[in-house]
Amino acid sequence: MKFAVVVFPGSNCDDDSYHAAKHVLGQEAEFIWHKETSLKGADVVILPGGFAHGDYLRTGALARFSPIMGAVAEFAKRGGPVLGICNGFQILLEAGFLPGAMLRNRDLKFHCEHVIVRVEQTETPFTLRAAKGQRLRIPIAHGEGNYYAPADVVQQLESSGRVVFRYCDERGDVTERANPNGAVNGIAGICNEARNVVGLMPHPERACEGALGSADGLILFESAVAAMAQEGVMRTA
Amino acid sequence: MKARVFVTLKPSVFDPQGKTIADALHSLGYTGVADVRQGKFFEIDVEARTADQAFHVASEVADKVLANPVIESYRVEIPES
Amino acid sequence: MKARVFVTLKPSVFDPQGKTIADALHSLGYTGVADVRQGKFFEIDVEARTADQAFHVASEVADKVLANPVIESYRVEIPES
Amino acid sequence: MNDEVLERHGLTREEYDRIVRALGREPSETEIGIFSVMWSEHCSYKSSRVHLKKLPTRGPRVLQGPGENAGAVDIGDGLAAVFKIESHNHPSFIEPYQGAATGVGGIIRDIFTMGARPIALLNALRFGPLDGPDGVRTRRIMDGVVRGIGGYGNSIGIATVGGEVAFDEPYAGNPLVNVLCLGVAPANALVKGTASGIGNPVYYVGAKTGRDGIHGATMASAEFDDRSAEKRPAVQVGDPFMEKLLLEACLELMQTDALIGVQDMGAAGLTCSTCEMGARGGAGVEIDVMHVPQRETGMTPYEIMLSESQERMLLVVKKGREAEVERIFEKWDLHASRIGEVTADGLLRVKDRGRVVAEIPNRALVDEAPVYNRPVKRPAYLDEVRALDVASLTIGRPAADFRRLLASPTIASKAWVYRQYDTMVRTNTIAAAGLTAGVVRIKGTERALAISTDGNGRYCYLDPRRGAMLALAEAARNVACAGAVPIGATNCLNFGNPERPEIMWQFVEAVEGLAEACRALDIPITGGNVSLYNETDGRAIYPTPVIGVVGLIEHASRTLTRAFAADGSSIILLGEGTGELGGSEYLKLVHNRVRGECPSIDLARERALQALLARAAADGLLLSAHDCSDGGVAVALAECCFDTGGLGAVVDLTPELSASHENLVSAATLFGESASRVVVSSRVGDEPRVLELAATRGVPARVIGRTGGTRLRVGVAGAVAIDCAVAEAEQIWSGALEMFFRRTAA
Ligand SMILES: Nc1ncnc2c1ncn2[C@@H]1O[C@H](COP(=O)(O)OP(=O)(O)O)[C@@H](O)[C@H]1O
Ligand SMILES: [Mg+2]
Repeated sequence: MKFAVVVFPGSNCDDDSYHAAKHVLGQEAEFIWHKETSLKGADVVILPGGFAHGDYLRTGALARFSPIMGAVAEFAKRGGPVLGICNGFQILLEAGFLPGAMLRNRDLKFHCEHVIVRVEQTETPFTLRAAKGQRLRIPIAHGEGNYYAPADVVQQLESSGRVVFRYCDERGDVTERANPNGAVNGIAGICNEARNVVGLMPHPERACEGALGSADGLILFESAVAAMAQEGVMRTA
Repeated sequence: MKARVFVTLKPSVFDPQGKTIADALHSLGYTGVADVRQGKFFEIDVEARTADQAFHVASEVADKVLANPVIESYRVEIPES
Repeated sequence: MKARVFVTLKPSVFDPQGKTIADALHSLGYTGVADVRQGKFFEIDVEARTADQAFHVASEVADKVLANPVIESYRVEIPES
Repeated sequence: MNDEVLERHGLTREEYDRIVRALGREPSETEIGIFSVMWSEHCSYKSSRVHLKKLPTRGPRVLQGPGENAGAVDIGDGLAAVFKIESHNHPSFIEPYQGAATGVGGIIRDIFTMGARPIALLNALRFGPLDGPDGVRTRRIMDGVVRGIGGYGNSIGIATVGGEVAFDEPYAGNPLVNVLCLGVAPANALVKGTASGIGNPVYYVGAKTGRDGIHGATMASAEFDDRSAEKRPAVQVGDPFMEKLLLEACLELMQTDALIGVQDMGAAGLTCSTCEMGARGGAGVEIDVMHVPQRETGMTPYEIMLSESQERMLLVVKKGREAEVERIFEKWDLHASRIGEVTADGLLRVKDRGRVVAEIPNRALVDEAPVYNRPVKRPAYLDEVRALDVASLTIGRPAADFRRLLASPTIASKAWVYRQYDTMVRTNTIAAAGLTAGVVRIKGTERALAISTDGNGRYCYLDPRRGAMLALAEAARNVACAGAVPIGATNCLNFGNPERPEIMWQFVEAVEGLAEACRALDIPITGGNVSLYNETDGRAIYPTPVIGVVGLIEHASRTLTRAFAADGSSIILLGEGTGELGGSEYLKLVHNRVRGECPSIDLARERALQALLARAAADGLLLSAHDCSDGGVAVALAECCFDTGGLGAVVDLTPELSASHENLVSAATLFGESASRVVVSSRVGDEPRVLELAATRGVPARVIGRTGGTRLRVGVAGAVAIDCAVAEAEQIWSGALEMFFRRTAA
C-alpha cells in the first residue's frame, strides 16, 4: 500500500503523516512535491496540515493552483481515497472537492489541544475500521477550523450521511462546550458524495502512538489500508 | 493603474471578528457603536490603459483568488487619480 | 449612520501578505499585476446625528482600537447614503 | 564630525576617535553607520563582554560554544542539540504581535543556519500586573505577544513546548519576551558563519531589503522614554512563509557540500553578517549594494547596509557550484542573488555600482569593538529590602492563602497561553505542554531532550548573585524532574541601563553567580544573549537572567511528568525546606512585600538531588516528579494533583522553623520557597529504594503522604492546614488567567 503525501511549500505536517504511514503503520510512503503532476502510482493521497502557500489570504486559498492538484482531482474522480487533514481539509474546501468554507475560530484564537470526535460514518475509506459512534481522542491545532456552509448545504450533508466526524464530549454528546471552534453542527470532518474524499480538522497523524498521548488516530490510516486491501481483492476477483 | 478590491463576509455569515471588536468598543464605553463588520481590502497595481481594463483585471482576480464565494462577496473600485 | 475605516500598513512597512498574493497571481499568469497590498476594512454602525459626528467617533475608534499607529495608518470615510 | 551626528548614531566622541584611528582617516557617512551598529551594545556586547568571559563554556559534550549563531552539544547517536535564546523585549513593547513574531523568526534562523532542523521553541515572558492602573495596556501587550509567538511558530511548524510567564510591576513599562529555539543536527556537520576561500561567491537570499528597522540594534541599546515613539518604524512585519522556504532550502543546500558558511541577517542586517563572516574566516568580503534585492526605490548604500528587514540570509558557497545552489533556491521559489565575493584583504568593502562607499577592516568592526569595564556600585536599596520584619505580618488562614496563590497569574495554569501554541507539530512532543519541562523525542533514536527556561526577577532584585544561581538550578532541576541529565545551558540576561553603576553591579553579580552555579552543577554555557537598557523613564526592570537548560533522556519511554500517576502511590519529598519566605510569591501576594533574603542554595546538594532524580527515573523507581518553586510545597503538591482527573492526596509536613516567628510556621512550611526540593511519587514498595538512593547521595528524603481520594489534604505536624477538593483547586488554578482576558478584544 502506498501513501502519497503532497508537499506544498508551507506544509508542516507532511513529515508527520509520512511518519505515521511509513514508520507506525509500516506501509510505503512517498512525498510528492506540489509542482509535480503525477502521484506516482499512490494508493492513498494525503493533503497534510500546514500553511500551504503562506495562507495569508485565506487558509488553503492558493493551493488549488498548484500543479499537483490536477492529478489529485483525477485520482479522486477515479475513486481514489484522499484525506485532507487540517490545512489539507481547508484546501479541499477551497479547491471545491468538498462543500463549505472555513471561518476563524469563534473566539478568534488558535487552539491546540486534544479534543474528542465521534465517528458518524463508517462508509468511507478512512473510517471503515471504526465503529459508528466510536469516540476518538485526537488533537486539533488550528485558528480557522470553524466549518461553515449555507444552511441548505449543511442540510444536504446531514441527510446524505456525509458528516464523518463531530466534536463531542467524553460521553459522546455533541455540545456547545465540546465544540472548540464554533463549527456548524459540531462538524469536524466531512466527505464528498462519492465518499472517497474526506477532510477533517483534527490531526489523526498526531495520535498514532501512545507515547504522544493517544493512538486513536491510527484507525484512519488502518482503515485506508483495509479499504485498499478490499479493493485489491475486488480488483483481482 | 490602481484598483481597489473590498472583500466582505456575506451578511448571512457570522463575523466573529466584527463581533469581538464591537464588544470591545462597548466595554471601552463606545455604546453608540451598534455593529462592526470586518473585511479585507486590497490595493492592486495593474498595468492597464483604461479604467475599464483595470476594472476587468481586478474583478477577475477578485473572483478567482481574493474572495471565496461561499462566504464572501467583493466589490471593485477604480479610484479616480 | 455607517462609517468605513480602512487600515493599511504604512507604505514603508513590508507587507508579506500582499507580496505573497502578488507572487501567486504572477505564477497564475497575471503578469500585469505589479503590486498588491492587503489591508483591513471595517464597516461600523454608529449612532450619530451628523456625518461629522460619525466621522469623529469612527476616527477615535480607529485610532484607539482598529489600527496600530506604529505600523498602520487608517482612513475614515462616511459614505453618502 | 559634529555631535548631532554622533548622538544620532549612539557613538561617543572617544568611540569616534577610535574609528578614525582604525581607518587612518575620517569615516564616510556609510562607514559611520556601519560602525555605529557594529559597536552598539546589542552587537558588540561592549558593556558585558569582560564579564561574560567568566562563564564556563567548555565540557566534553560541547561541540560549539558561544561565538557562532548558536551553541551545540553532543547528544549521542551522531547528533547534536543546537540551541540558543534571544530577547525581543523592545520591539514587543512597541508592537506586541510583530515584535514577538519577529523574535521567534530570528531565533529560528540562528538554529537552522547551524545546519540543524529546529524541533522546539520555548518562550519566557514577563509582564506587568494584569489588573491595576496599567492592566488594560498589559493585557493588550500580553495578548499580542502570545498571538505573535503562536502566529509565527505555528505557521512555520515548530512545536512550542514550554516556557514561563511571570507578572510583576517593574515589567509594566518594559515587558520581557525571550525566545529559545532547539534544533537537532548531525554532530559532524555543523555549519559555521564563516567566509573563506578567496573568490568564493557571496549570495543573498530571502526577502528584499527595505528601509525597515534601520538602527534597530541601536534602539535595543537605549532606554525608552517619551521620544521613543519617533524611533517606531524600527518594527518589522514577520513573514513566516518566507522563513519556512528559507529553512527548507537552506537545510536542503546543507545536504550538499557546496556551502562554506551562512549567517542570517538579524540585528544590523547586511553589515553584521558580512563583517562577522569575514572576521570569523579571517577574510575580506566585497559586495556591491547594486545587486542587493530592494523593495523600495532610491535606497542609499547606508540604508541598505543598516536595514533590518526580516527573513534574509547571507551565504558563501564554493566557486563553481553556483548553478547547483541557485537551483535549490529556485525549487523553493527563492531567488539567490550573487552580491559579491570573498577577498584576501580582510576588509569589508561595500561598493555602489562599482564605486567604493565603505572600506573597513572586518576585525575593527568585530574583534576590536570597544570594550568597557563599567563602574559598579552596590545599590543602596539592598539593605533596606533585605530586612524582613516577620513580626509585622498579620497571618491569615493558610487555606485561604492557598486558594489565592493558585489564582495568582504567576502561579496559575498557563494553558490560556500555550493552548494558542502548536505544541505537538512534528510529532515529537512527549510531555504535553504544561506538564513539566518540554520533552521532545529524537526520532530514529531511543533518546529525548528535555528543556526548560527559568528565572526569578524578584530573587535577583534581592540578590542578583544568588538569584542567578537559583535560576540555573531551577531550570536544571526542571529537566531533571523529567528524568533528564542537564548537558548544556543558554542564557538571556535582561537588565537595565549598564551606564548606571547600580545596574552594572547587578549584572556583574548575576554573571558571577551564574558562572559559579554552572561550574558547581557542571553545566556549560553554550551561548546566549544580553539585553540591556530595559528601562522606561528611568525605571529599570528587575534584573532578570533567564536560563534555558537542555537535558538528555536516554530512554524516552522513561520520561516523567509532574502529575501523580496512580491512586495509592507514596509521595516523597526530596530535599528539605527551612521555611524561607524572602522574595516569595506568598509574601508578595498576601503581604504585598518584596523583601527579605531570597532562598539559600547549596549547589553541591542541588547537584546530588539532580543526579538522584536522573538515576531514580532511569531505574523506573518514580511515577512522577515536580519541583517546588513559586508557592512552595503546597502549590507543588496541588500541581501534582492537577491533570490527573481529580486524584487527591493526603500529606503531612514537618514544620519548618528557620528563624521565623512562631505564628508563621505553617505559612512558612507550606509556602516557603526553599530551593532544591522535589515532590516525587512512587509505587508502594519502591519507596525504600528511593530513600536509600537518596541517603547514599546525601539528599534528605521523607515519605510525606499518599495519593488517593479526591481531596488534597495537607497537614503541618498533624494539624490540617489545607483541605480542598482537587476539582475546586484545579478550577481556580486553570481558570485564573483566562478570567483576565475574557472580555478583552482582538
Ligand atoms: N509561555 C509559555 N509557553 C509555553 N509553555 C509555558 C509557558 N509558560 C508556562 N508554560 C508551561 O507551563 C508549565 C508550568 O510553568 P512553570 O510554573 O514556570 O513551571 P515550573 O515551576 O515547573 O518551572 C511548564 O510546563 C511550562 O513549560
Ligand atoms: Mg517556575
